[in-house]
Amino acid sequence: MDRRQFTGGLLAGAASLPLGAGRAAAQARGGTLNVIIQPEPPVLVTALNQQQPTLTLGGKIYESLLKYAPDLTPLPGMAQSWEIAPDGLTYTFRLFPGITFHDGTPMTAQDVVFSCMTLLMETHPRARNTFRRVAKAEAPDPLTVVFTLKEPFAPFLGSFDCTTAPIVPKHVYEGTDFRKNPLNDRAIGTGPFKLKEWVRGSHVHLVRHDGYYRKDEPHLDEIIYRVIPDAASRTLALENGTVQLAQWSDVEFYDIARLKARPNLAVTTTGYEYFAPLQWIEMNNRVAPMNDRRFRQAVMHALDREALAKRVYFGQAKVATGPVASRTKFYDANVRKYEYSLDKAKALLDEMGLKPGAGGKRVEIKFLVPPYGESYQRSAEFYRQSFARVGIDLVLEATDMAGWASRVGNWDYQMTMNLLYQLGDPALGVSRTYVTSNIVKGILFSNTQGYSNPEVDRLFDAAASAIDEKKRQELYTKVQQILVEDVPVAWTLEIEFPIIYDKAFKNVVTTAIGSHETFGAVTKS
Amino acid sequence: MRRAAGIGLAAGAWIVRLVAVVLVIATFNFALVRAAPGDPAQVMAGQSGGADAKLLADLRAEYGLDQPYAVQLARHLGRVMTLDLGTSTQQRRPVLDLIRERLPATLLLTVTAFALALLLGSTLGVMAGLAAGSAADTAFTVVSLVLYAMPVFWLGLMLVLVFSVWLDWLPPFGYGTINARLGPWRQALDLLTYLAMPAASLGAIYLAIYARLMRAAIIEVAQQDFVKTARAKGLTATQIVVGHMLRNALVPVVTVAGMQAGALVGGAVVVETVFAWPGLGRLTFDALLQRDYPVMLGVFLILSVIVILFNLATDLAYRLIDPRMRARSA
Amino acid sequence: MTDAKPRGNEPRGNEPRGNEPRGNEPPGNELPGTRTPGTRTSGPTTPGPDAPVLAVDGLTIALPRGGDRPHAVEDVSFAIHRNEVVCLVGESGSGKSMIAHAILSLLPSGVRVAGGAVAVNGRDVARLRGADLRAFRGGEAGMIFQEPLSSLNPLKRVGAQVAETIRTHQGGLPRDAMRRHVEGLLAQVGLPTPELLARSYPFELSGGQRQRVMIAMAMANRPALLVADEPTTALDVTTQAQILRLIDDLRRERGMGVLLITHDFGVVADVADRVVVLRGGRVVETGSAEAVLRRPRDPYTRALIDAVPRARLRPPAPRPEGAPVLAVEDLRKTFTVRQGWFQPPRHVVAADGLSLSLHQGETLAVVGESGSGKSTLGRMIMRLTEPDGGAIRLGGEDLRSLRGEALRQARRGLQIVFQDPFASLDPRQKVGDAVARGPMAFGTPRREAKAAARALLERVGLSAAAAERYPHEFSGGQRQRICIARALALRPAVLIADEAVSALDVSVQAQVLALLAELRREMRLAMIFITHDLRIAAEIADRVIVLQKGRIVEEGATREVFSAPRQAYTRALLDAIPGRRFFEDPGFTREPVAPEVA
Amino acid sequence: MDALKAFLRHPSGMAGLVLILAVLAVAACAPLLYPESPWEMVAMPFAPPGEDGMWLGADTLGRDVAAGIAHGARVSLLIGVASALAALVIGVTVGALAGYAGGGLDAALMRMTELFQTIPAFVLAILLVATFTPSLATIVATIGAVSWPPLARLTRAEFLRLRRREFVEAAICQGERTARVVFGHVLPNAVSPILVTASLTVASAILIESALSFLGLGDPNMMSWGFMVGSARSSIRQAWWASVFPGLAILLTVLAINLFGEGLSDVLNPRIARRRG
Repeated sequence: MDRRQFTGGLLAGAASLPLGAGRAAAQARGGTLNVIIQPEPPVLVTALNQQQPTLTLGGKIYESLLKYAPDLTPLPGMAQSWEIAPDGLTYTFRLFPGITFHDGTPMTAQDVVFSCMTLLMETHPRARNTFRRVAKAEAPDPLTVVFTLKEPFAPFLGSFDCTTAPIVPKHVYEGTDFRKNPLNDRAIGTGPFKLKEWVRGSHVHLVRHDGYYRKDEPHLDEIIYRVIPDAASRTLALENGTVQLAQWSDVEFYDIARLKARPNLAVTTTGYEYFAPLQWIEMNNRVAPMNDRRFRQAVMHALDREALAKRVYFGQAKVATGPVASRTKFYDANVRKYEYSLDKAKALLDEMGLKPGAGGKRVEIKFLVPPYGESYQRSAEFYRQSFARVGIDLVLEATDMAGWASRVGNWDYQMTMNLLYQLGDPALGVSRTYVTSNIVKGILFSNTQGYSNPEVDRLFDAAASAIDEKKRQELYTKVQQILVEDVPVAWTLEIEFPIIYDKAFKNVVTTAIGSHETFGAVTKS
Repeated sequence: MRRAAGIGLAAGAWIVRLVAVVLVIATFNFALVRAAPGDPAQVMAGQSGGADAKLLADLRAEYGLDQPYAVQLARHLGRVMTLDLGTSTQQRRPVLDLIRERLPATLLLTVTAFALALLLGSTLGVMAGLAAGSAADTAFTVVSLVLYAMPVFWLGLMLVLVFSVWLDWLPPFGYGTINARLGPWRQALDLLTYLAMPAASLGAIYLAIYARLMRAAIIEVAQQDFVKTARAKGLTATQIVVGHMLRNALVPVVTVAGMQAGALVGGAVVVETVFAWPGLGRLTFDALLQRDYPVMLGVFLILSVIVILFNLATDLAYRLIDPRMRARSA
Repeated sequence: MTDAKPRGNEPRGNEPRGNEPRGNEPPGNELPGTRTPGTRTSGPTTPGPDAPVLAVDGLTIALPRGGDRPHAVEDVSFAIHRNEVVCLVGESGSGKSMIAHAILSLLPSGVRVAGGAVAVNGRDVARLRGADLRAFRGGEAGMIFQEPLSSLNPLKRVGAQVAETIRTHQGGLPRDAMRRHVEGLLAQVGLPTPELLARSYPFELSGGQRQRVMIAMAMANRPALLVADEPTTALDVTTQAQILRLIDDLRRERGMGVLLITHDFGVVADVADRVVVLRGGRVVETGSAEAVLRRPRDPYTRALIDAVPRARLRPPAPRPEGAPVLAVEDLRKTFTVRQGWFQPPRHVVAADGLSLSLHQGETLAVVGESGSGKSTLGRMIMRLTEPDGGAIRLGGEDLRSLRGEALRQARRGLQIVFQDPFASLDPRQKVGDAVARGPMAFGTPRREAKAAARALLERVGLSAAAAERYPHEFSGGQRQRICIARALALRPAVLIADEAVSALDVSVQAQVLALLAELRREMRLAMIFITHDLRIAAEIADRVIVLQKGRIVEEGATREVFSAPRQAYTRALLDAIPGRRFFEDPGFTREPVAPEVA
Repeated sequence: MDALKAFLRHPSGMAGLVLILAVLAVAACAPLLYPESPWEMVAMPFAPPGEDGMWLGADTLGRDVAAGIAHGARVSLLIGVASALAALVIGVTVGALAGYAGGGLDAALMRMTELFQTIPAFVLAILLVATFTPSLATIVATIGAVSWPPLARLTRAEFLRLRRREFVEAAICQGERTARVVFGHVLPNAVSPILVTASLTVASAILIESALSFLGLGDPNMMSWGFMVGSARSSIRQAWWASVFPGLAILLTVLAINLFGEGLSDVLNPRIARRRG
């Protein structure tokens, strides 16, 4: 696909979308949507905090310039159109007219420049990774924003979803301490819903933003996010209709089948394409025996990942083939396969001289269990039983979030597990885990296992700055093959989180960010 | 006059005690929490889905985590004394606000459970004590022993299983139907349906304790000389029980009730977790997992203060019941 | 805190909780030469001109099964007429209190009347039910108990407790009228400032005041019969005299019948018109007070009367020459009771410059009422309580300056016997070990110490086999003998006996006193005998010190102090000794029964 | 001997003893009954009782609930007894020092004890375990650290009471050395109430451990009852058996120990009213 065609196609898409939404509005207007939110977000300002619940909830309040279709092609958000200069360095966005913040102030290009270049650079690491590549950002008129990059960065256009680049009011934040701004409590954005009331520990009540720029949107009158810390209670709430929408890990995996069977509920696994969460066993490559590639390969063979997907995730997962998730751009399935084979695992371990001792035990490894909920705990228990069969004894170490973050961040662990988002493009969500330049002590979700391969570094660099899609695919295929051979981490599953909603609601999942979306188009019949 | 002065002095003693305990606990909490492995900045950064050195440095500076411990402690104590419990590192709001939001739920839960246990337990205990040795008394003893041995969280789960899952009578979780537009009475009733199971599971064990205590106290009081005096005076059984035995039997119950306050508050943490009750217990647990230092310090402090206040309440009740205590001071 | 009063519950141990082991100690098992008493010594009480207020006829009370005897009392008969005081006398376990309780139908559960009848004003009490029974209790018959503190509801104002009695029987009165009525009653029982007292709680009153309130309550409805169960046992001797006088006055004034339960023949001598002597649940003798006391027919009664300590004043032994074994100089002690964080602490002076000296072979009695500081004095000499100032010289060495090992060594010369025989022995230690332990602590080989212990046990009147038994197998008197053996095992120069016989029945008391006197002579012991009972002091001591509020009010040879007290306080104490006039003056007779009040 | 005979005649105490012996037997036989690890996934997830050879059913990963209960008995008893011992050591030391030494030391120790009683014990336990990461050692130490105050107060009260008892004073007057007075006279006479309280402490330690495990603060390598209830809690609708049976096991064990302890109390010291705090 040629670049001009690419952009043009997008423009065509941009023109059609508001019309479709308008038709839906004619059908129904009004209604209340009750949604599970778990855990309770600490703040609602997505620019300041990027935990999943914050994004889910804040996505209704804060909007960005673009949205992304399930295949990750950009769609108009607050920008009705955009242009990329042929050199791949200049991006120009044209905003819809008549956008206002919840406090009534008009939103202009100045707010976009301030948000991206000042506030997010300060508060949002993921956004910082993108906008640090910007040489200058300008607002030639209130409806035009121009970004000029220092060098080409292919995924730049993939960074304007409401979770990465939420637009905040400049007049509220400029010159203040962003994190301590008293108006953070009011959560002033431009999204279709605005904050009415937040009863901590209980619920967050959003109501329609009447000055929303898209005609007839939002359709719903209000959205209520309810904090329900207990998993069984959350499922019950969906079943008895107390809530009509749940996402991510709100519902335990084993409950999903039962919910699917209910005629009034729809269960989908779409809407996670942008994140495409990929789970792996992280092995500290600095520590013996995990510094030996054969050991890591043995781990891949020792694990019955199909069974893991079935027993722990109840089918809501699919076996991962390598570092790039199947729903992410530039995925290539043509890599070495690690089938479940205890013999192969044992052979590899024998080969590296790790012989079984008394009771068949070859080695004892401490596994740091991430304190993020049951499926992690169950997975760890599953790993322990699996590895025991080939003589690898896992000793589980319990810890709290702080302990886990600090020990993994500071490389003070032997083995753990992790779940990372792909963020739509390998340059954004994949390379960070494997490139040498991202071995940074103290930083979580970096190359914490300490894998280093100059060839891999080179390939990732080249792919990030290449403009041509084909060229990028070539480079990423190569890097996937090398990584799968090296097994820096043992990829286990692509987790297929569900979005479960009451069928009375339409247009719930329309984009690659699923339930993080603004919900302006959601209707109740 | 003398009595008023006595109460004033007692109140003064209580305030001094409160302040002393608060200071010591604040120091203790501080030391303990800092002894923990894990850097709060790491967690905050880690939860943002990505982190870099700048973010960490910013967070450390923002929360004073880069200062020496002594400075942090001095600041902490100074702030505690001015009721400034700091700002949550996770929620970025004053800890006092967080606590104020959650306090009513916890107080509602603990006070209801406590009152229920005390009233119901005492009543049952009196009845059992007066009927000591009867079949009903034996049944009472068995039930109270079982309740006493029941893990709080499991009792809660069993209640949910029976009353929510199987019978579908009561809501399994929550703190009132959200957004239901109800009149004040209906609203109270609504809240009551949510309160019923948490309060029951928290109160059950104390109900058992108080009932057993009351039973023992009644049996003991019944053997005392003044009861014989009352009989010798020609009083009726009711007059003797109500006019003489009850108040005397309450003394040990109230004493123990005061000592149980700490356990009650601790139990609330578990119960709030089981029933998604938005109180201090849940706040504690969440803060703990996230190493939200200011919240942890604040909540522990407040929980301890609640315990002291419970103690104060029982102490006052004790004084009300027993004139001998009134003569002394705290 | 400062001074242990003879514990009221020791002599009481008997009654309604009759299943306490020590209460059932076979009575008089240490009484030499006792024999089974004859059954009834007198027939049913002589009927008076009018029907008796109380008629107990053939009363048998059954104890719960499994006790050491089937009946608390068997076949007991006596009667009380208007304006008559009958004393029911007996030692622990005689069942006297059970009878009192049976009269008001207040027997503890499990204990029941198995035969005979109790009639009050001709009505059979056992037949009374419900409202009739309640109208009878507190209406026709009032009762007061031994422990006035525990007999009053601690959480209710005394006025309210008295008012309750009136309301129950006479119906409600207007608030003011009731208040006046109650205050009037309190005034009648001799309480000062009744309006203030009515608003007080029992704990705010003294022991005597409490007992007066109990009496006011019992008298509130003008009962025909007053049952008083050991009403003065827990009180000081002067208070006891006052309470007895009050009961007697009220009796005279109202012409009611009084049943007074007591273990003290002194009390009997002071107030009784007629006496019923109980032993092991059976009546051994009844008769007029004069007759029973002067001419007891039953040997048991006689033994009991003989055992009553009385001032058989011996001529004073010449004061020994030479240096005293023990010299106490200017001992001071103030107890500080912290009352709270902000209230000033209360100070109790227990010793205010006490000095005394003791020679070999000499016995010094320290007497005083509760709170006088007499026990603290003993404890300070033993270095169990640290004095604030002064010196304690034992054989010239100041004990107060000793610490650690030196003090331990010095302790051999000084031993003590405590009041409570049940608390004084380690329940987990064999008696022989208890006696041998002291010498062993000072290096005597085990075998030798044990042999000595056996010999000592025999000397104090127990068998050598006792060494291998545990304390709970012994009676109170026997235990006190063991304690004496233990104290003497170290061959001390000075023995302190702190109320050592106060918890024992009279007959046992007399034997233990006799033993102590013997041992003192034999071992040339210097002895300090601390007691509240002046009769005992008179009987055993060469010299007496009278203490009041930590001060020595009078000191001198026993004979002089008793026959010619110089201080008013001493005189008051002596006057209050129950039965003193009766026992010391063979010609003394009580005034005849007062003519009945119309 | 008398105490033993009396205990044999104490119906509820004997019931407790029999139950305890049963739990002990299960714990001892666990490796024989279920030689495989209780973590082994041997059945279909959520196999109901009776099916798939699981007579108490299977949990979310298909682990045998019965095997978990059997192996969990070892953990619960081990932690219960070890924690109670820890509490006993701390409590008796503190209480004995305070009670026998008296004065300033007593005051200081008692203030400390009061402080520990003011902090809600379970909250403190959560804090301690979370702070020092859950493992067998930290859990035992923590439960010991929050359970000792009642034992200290009891020991102190007993020591105070006994120190004033005449037989102890007599021993002092007889010239016995302090150590001998304490260990020969005071401690033996204080043992029975302390023993009773310690046995009840085992029960409360089991409850605290189960609550900690329930909240996910247990040792992740040990199959404990609280952990089983906690991990089965969210699937209570699918598999009630996975949370009901382990909870029942806790209930019965705690009940048994309480019955035993109270029986012991009745037999050893009828004097002490059954007041628990």
